Amino acid sequence: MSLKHTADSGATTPMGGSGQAPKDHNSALPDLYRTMRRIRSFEERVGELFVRGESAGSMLHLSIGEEAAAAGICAVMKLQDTFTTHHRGHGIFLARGAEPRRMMAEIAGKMDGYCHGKGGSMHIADMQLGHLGANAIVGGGIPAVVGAGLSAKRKKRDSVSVAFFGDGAMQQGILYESMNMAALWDLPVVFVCINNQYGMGTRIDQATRATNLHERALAFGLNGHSVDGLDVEEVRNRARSIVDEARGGRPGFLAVSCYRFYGHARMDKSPYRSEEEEIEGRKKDPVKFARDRLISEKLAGENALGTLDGEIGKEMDDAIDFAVSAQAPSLGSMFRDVYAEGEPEPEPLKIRLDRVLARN
Amino acid sequence: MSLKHTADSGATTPMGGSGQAPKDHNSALPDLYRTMRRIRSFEERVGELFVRGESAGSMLHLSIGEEAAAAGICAVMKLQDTFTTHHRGHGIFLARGAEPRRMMAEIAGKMDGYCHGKGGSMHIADMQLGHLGANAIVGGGIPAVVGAGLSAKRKKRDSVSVAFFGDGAMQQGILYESMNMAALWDLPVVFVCINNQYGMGTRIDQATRATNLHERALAFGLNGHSVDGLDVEEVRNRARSIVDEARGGRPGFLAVSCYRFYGHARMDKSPYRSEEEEIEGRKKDPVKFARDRLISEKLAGENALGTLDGEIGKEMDDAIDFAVSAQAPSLGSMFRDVYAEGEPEPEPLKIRLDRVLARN
Amino acid sequence: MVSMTYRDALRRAIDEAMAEDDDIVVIGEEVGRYGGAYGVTKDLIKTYGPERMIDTPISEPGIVGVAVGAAMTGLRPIAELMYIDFLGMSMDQLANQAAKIRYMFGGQIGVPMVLRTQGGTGRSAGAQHSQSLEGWIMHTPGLRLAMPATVADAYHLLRHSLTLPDPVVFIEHKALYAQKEEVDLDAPALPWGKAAIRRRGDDLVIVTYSRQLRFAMEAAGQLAERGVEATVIDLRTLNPLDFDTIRMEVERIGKAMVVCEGVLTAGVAAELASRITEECFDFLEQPVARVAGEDVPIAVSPALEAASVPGVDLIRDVGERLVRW
Amino acid sequence: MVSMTYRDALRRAIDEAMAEDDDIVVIGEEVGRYGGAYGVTKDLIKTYGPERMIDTPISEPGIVGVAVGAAMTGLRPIAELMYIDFLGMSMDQLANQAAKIRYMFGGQIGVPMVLRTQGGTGRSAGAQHSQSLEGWIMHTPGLRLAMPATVADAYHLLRHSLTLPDPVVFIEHKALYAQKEEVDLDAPALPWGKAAIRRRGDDLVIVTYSRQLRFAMEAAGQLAERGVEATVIDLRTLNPLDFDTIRMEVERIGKAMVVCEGVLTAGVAAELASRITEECFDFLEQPVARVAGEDVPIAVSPALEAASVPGVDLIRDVGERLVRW
Ligand SMILES: Cc1ncc(C[n+]2csc(CCOP(=O)(O)OP(=O)(O)O)c2C)c(N)n1
Ligand SMILES: Cc1ncc(C[n+]2csc(CCOP(=O)(O)OP(=O)(O)O)c2C)c(N)n1
Ligand SMILES: [Mg+2]
Ligand SMILES: [Mg+2]
Repeated sequence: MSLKHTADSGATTPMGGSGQAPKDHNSALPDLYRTMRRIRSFEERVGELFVRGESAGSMLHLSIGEEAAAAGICAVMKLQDTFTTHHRGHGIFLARGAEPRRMMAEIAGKMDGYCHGKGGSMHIADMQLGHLGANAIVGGGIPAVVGAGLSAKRKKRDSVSVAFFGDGAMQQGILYESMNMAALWDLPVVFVCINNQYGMGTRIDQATRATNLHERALAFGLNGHSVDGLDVEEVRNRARSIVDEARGGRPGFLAVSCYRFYGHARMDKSPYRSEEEEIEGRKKDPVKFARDRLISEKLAGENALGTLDGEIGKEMDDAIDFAVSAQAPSLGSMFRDVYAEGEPEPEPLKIRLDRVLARN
Repeated sequence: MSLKHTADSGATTPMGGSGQAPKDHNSALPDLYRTMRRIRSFEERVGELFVRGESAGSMLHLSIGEEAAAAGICAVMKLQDTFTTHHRGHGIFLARGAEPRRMMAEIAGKMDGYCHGKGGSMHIADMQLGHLGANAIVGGGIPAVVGAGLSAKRKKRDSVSVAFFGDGAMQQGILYESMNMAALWDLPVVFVCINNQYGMGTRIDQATRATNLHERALAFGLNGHSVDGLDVEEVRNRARSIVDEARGGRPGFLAVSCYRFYGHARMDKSPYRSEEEEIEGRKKDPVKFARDRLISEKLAGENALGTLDGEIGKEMDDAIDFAVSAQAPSLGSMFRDVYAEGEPEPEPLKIRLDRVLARN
Repeated sequence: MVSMTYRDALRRAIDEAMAEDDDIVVIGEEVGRYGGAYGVTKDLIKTYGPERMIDTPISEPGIVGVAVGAAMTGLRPIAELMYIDFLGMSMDQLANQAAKIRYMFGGQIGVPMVLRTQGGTGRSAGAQHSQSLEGWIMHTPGLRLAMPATVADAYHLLRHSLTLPDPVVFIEHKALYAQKEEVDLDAPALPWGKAAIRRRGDDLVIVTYSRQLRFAMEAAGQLAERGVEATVIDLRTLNPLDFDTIRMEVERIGKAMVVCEGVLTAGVAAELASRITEECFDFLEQPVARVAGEDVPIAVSPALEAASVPGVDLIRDVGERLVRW
Repeated sequence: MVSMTYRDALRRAIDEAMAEDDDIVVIGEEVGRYGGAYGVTKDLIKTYGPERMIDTPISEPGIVGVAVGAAMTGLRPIAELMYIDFLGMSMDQLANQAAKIRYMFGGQIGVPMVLRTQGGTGRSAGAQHSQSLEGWIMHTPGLRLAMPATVADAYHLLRHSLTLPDPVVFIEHKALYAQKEEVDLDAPALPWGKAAIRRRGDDLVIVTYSRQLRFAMEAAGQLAERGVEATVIDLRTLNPLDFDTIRMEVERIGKAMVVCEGVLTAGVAAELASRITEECFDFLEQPVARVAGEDVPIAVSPALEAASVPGVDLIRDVGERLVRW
């Protein structure tokens, strides 16, 4: 697998400069900020795409407010690592190095998207980046990382596989089957719960009595922790030890708490929670937190950040333009990829009916 | 529901006397011993039924060695309580007051069995005794008790519903979904894991890293405990507080450890474990343990116990005779009970074919 | 007569049934406070409270299993799967437990529950949120299966389902919720298990259900303009299946088409076509034409999505060719 | 030619494939130390060790999900469901993940796994351990489906399944494991996806697969004694389905019966019958007769169990009546 992304491997610094990312603790923040800012801007553009009527449907789940989980964890993953995400996975994929254009095109259901318009927001994937797929089934993508962990172990790839999912998936039984097997087989696997407090309209304490989520992982023998998702550096540090230990064969679990700033999907106005709560919740803004810290710790000036933000905004505007002007998939592509290339495609109904109706 | 069984309600003393079961701790042992002895004898007869070629199939799972779980827990259940069991549930059903004749007839697939020969050993049930059904799907019967708990709570029945299952089911995700809901809704529900150390040929430590099973229940917010299944009184005492607390709305979990004395099912000779292990394991014999204590504590003499054992043996021989001479279900009954009485039965294939083949 | 949506008719059915029968509880994700992902149970929590409008965690296998246990012990649960696509998680509890309990236990007890769910295409929701899986259900003895196409049936079939002794899978279509019709819900309804003849003609029988009825009716209208008169049968329930109505019309007319949204192979269309053929063989001038979903997953692309299931044009064209041939 | 059981042929296929392809691992309950509930993987752990013969906890949804992930990352897992009856727990991972991943992700990757399982009646195992659920699979685009009836096919189809780029559901029949045949496994096999004509006659075509082939062959033998000569087609795989072979024989003979063990309604028999009818309508002198399982759960009583699925007598009688009519 050849990977290009902004993980540990470094590459460009966030302020537009080039060269290796600095190695010490504090100076990783610019990188992390840039990643989070790009996620934020991308998600805002997804909202815009929808408003413009250019998205494929309305099942678009924005990860605004959750950027620290994506940025912090992807920052400690390596090139050879793999992952699956839930339906709210744009940020994770971006943090991993996805191209906004191809993502946006996929969200618009276009041929030039990552999945040629078949997958959309909820089923986006890219094997080049080790993205084994987003999933529209809550919990559906979790066991795959156990399988990926098996492969990694057997093939001595030194790679970790990470399952990203929401707090809602904590109530799906398959998570426990997966954690149990990962622990039993000492697999290089990490389970990351992005606890944005809600599963659709259900607050976490309305879904379970046991809100200390990592305790469940401990009870299955995993290396379980929780972390606040406000400070991306804290997330990254916590994630680093978990991912590193997983690489050594001790599977881990990390719950990152944050707040889902907007509705569940594009049609949801969140009537089930109060405005006060939302205002309070949005104060836990990891992008703003990182930006403030960059300034207060003099890692970047207001001006440089303004320039960066503007550049990112343009990049994302361009992604929208790309998506809007991209081609819809051809109707013939409907029968492609049900089975592997070279295998006969399913017979289109019309051909069958032609034969039946015009027989002899 | 009218119930007749040997639970808390007392009725007959085990030594053949009549009147209320004594109230103090020690003197419950005769009752418990009698229950366990009946289970042991019944299961031995099931083995015999198979050897004689009179059982319906070989999927017969004996609970020899596990009697204390059945007797101890059923002893603290009340008339109005309900339960489901796994595939190894003969003992639980007997402890609850089932008639050996009708059980044995069901195991033989006969009309006079509890389910008229349709359910057999693995799908036996009796609504009169609150037995919501044995289940051949590992874990399959677990969520039903949460539903029963909902009913009980809503209808203010003051009844508890108990799910009995094996250690194997601890690795089925549906258990965690069920425990989570029971805790979330404060339901009168108890989850009982009969940990006989094996799921088929897999020893518990080959199925999970987390062998302190009750810790998982704690992590979901339940009242979780483990107990050794050698001493039936200890099981009963532990169960009493759990069941009582559940009745008050605090769901519980109890793991009872014991040893599966014989093969998984009738065809299994347990080649996956050593003879030494089996010899060691069978030393954990709750029936013998109780019998010895009855004698050592002078609660019963060797003679009286011998007489009792003999009577029980005869009762169980009679159950075999009954089962063997009972009628097979009529072929017509095949179409009955797919849907409720009064609904049209599914059309037999032969009638359909008659119509099709002899058309016009 | 009032004007009402499919969504509101469903809601009214639940509301009235709950008012009459205290044992009915609704169990599912977002059914209470949220009011249902498609708004069907909106505000019912205000009347019935959280004890009867039970919001669950995201635990599909558990939800169905809990409903089974509740139904066995005196409640009449309406369990909800937000999308029928999640059936794969719950199929054990549905097919191995709910469907078989009465039989396995020798008739001692039934499982009077309704599993409400919705399926079908129309929202660019992709392969895991757009399926029509009624075929799996129809292939499972012990499960009743209702699939209302009209506003009145959304009401009547759900009301009736909530009186039945056996488990009912009740599948709504996501593209129908906003559909409005003039209805008089107090007028007598067709009996449960009886198909409705929605249009009568002498040239062709179209057998269908759920949203495809709308397409079939529109196609029949277009066919009429071309001089082809179709009978359109709306099955309403697939179990029980009212074959008598199908038989009568097919024997009278001799040409039949079945239309389903689910994928073609080994689905409901196959059952209907083979049943018609075996029972009405001597009356058929033509093979029964199966019009169904393509044998592919559903893509997110709106163009591909729409093309992968039957539509008005296809039904009309096939109808015309069947008759003109 | 050696004499070999179906069980041993399966075992040999796995053994040889594992020897050749290091990426093959077996993942399932009791597949390693125990050697498989029906002994198919007996002692393979001695050769391949616990790293490749992976005993799992009892976690059916997880097992299939793990296999999906392993298949996406370079292994070629053989996942095992001890009984096909447990499919209801795993159907989400199979139908929503394994079957759709290649399509949803635009062809980027496939899921080259084999899901081995076994189904059918014959052991008084009751409603939850005796089903024939291939209908659910055949109705799911993206899944290949193999159902060997013979010892040689048990070997060849499994070997071939282990080379395919897409997920294969491989269903054995519990009543066939001990069946012995003289086979030369080195002789060339029929290609994957091709049906076998197991017997040729001019009076009737019987289309079947898996254990019902045995019954059909016996029935055909009895029919021959009565002067009725049947062609018996063993489909071997249901996806791909070799309709060309069916067509050729049905068009030649004009009378057809399909025989399946799964329940009649909306199952494989419906697909086969409607496909035959729609493609061969003008050649059919009779409606295709569907012989399949009764629309009931399977009872534990051996008498009821046997009566609820097709047997030799029924196939013979239907065959005779089809021809004599
Ligand atoms: C199996 C399944 N059940 C239900 C849904 C509907 N649904 C989609 S997202 C969602 C909430 C998920 O909550 P969470 O896991 O916390 O993720 P979040 O949306 O908060 O990121 C629900 C109920 C689904 N897609 N899949
Ligand atoms: C869902 C499911 N998976 C697998 C099986 C096959 N099976 C039957 S019993 C059993 C072992 C169960 O172990 P445990 O739960 O510990 O119960 P025990 O047999 O020890 O009483 C297995 C794997 C099954 N019946 N159901
Ligand atoms: Mg959430
Ligand atoms: Mg056990």
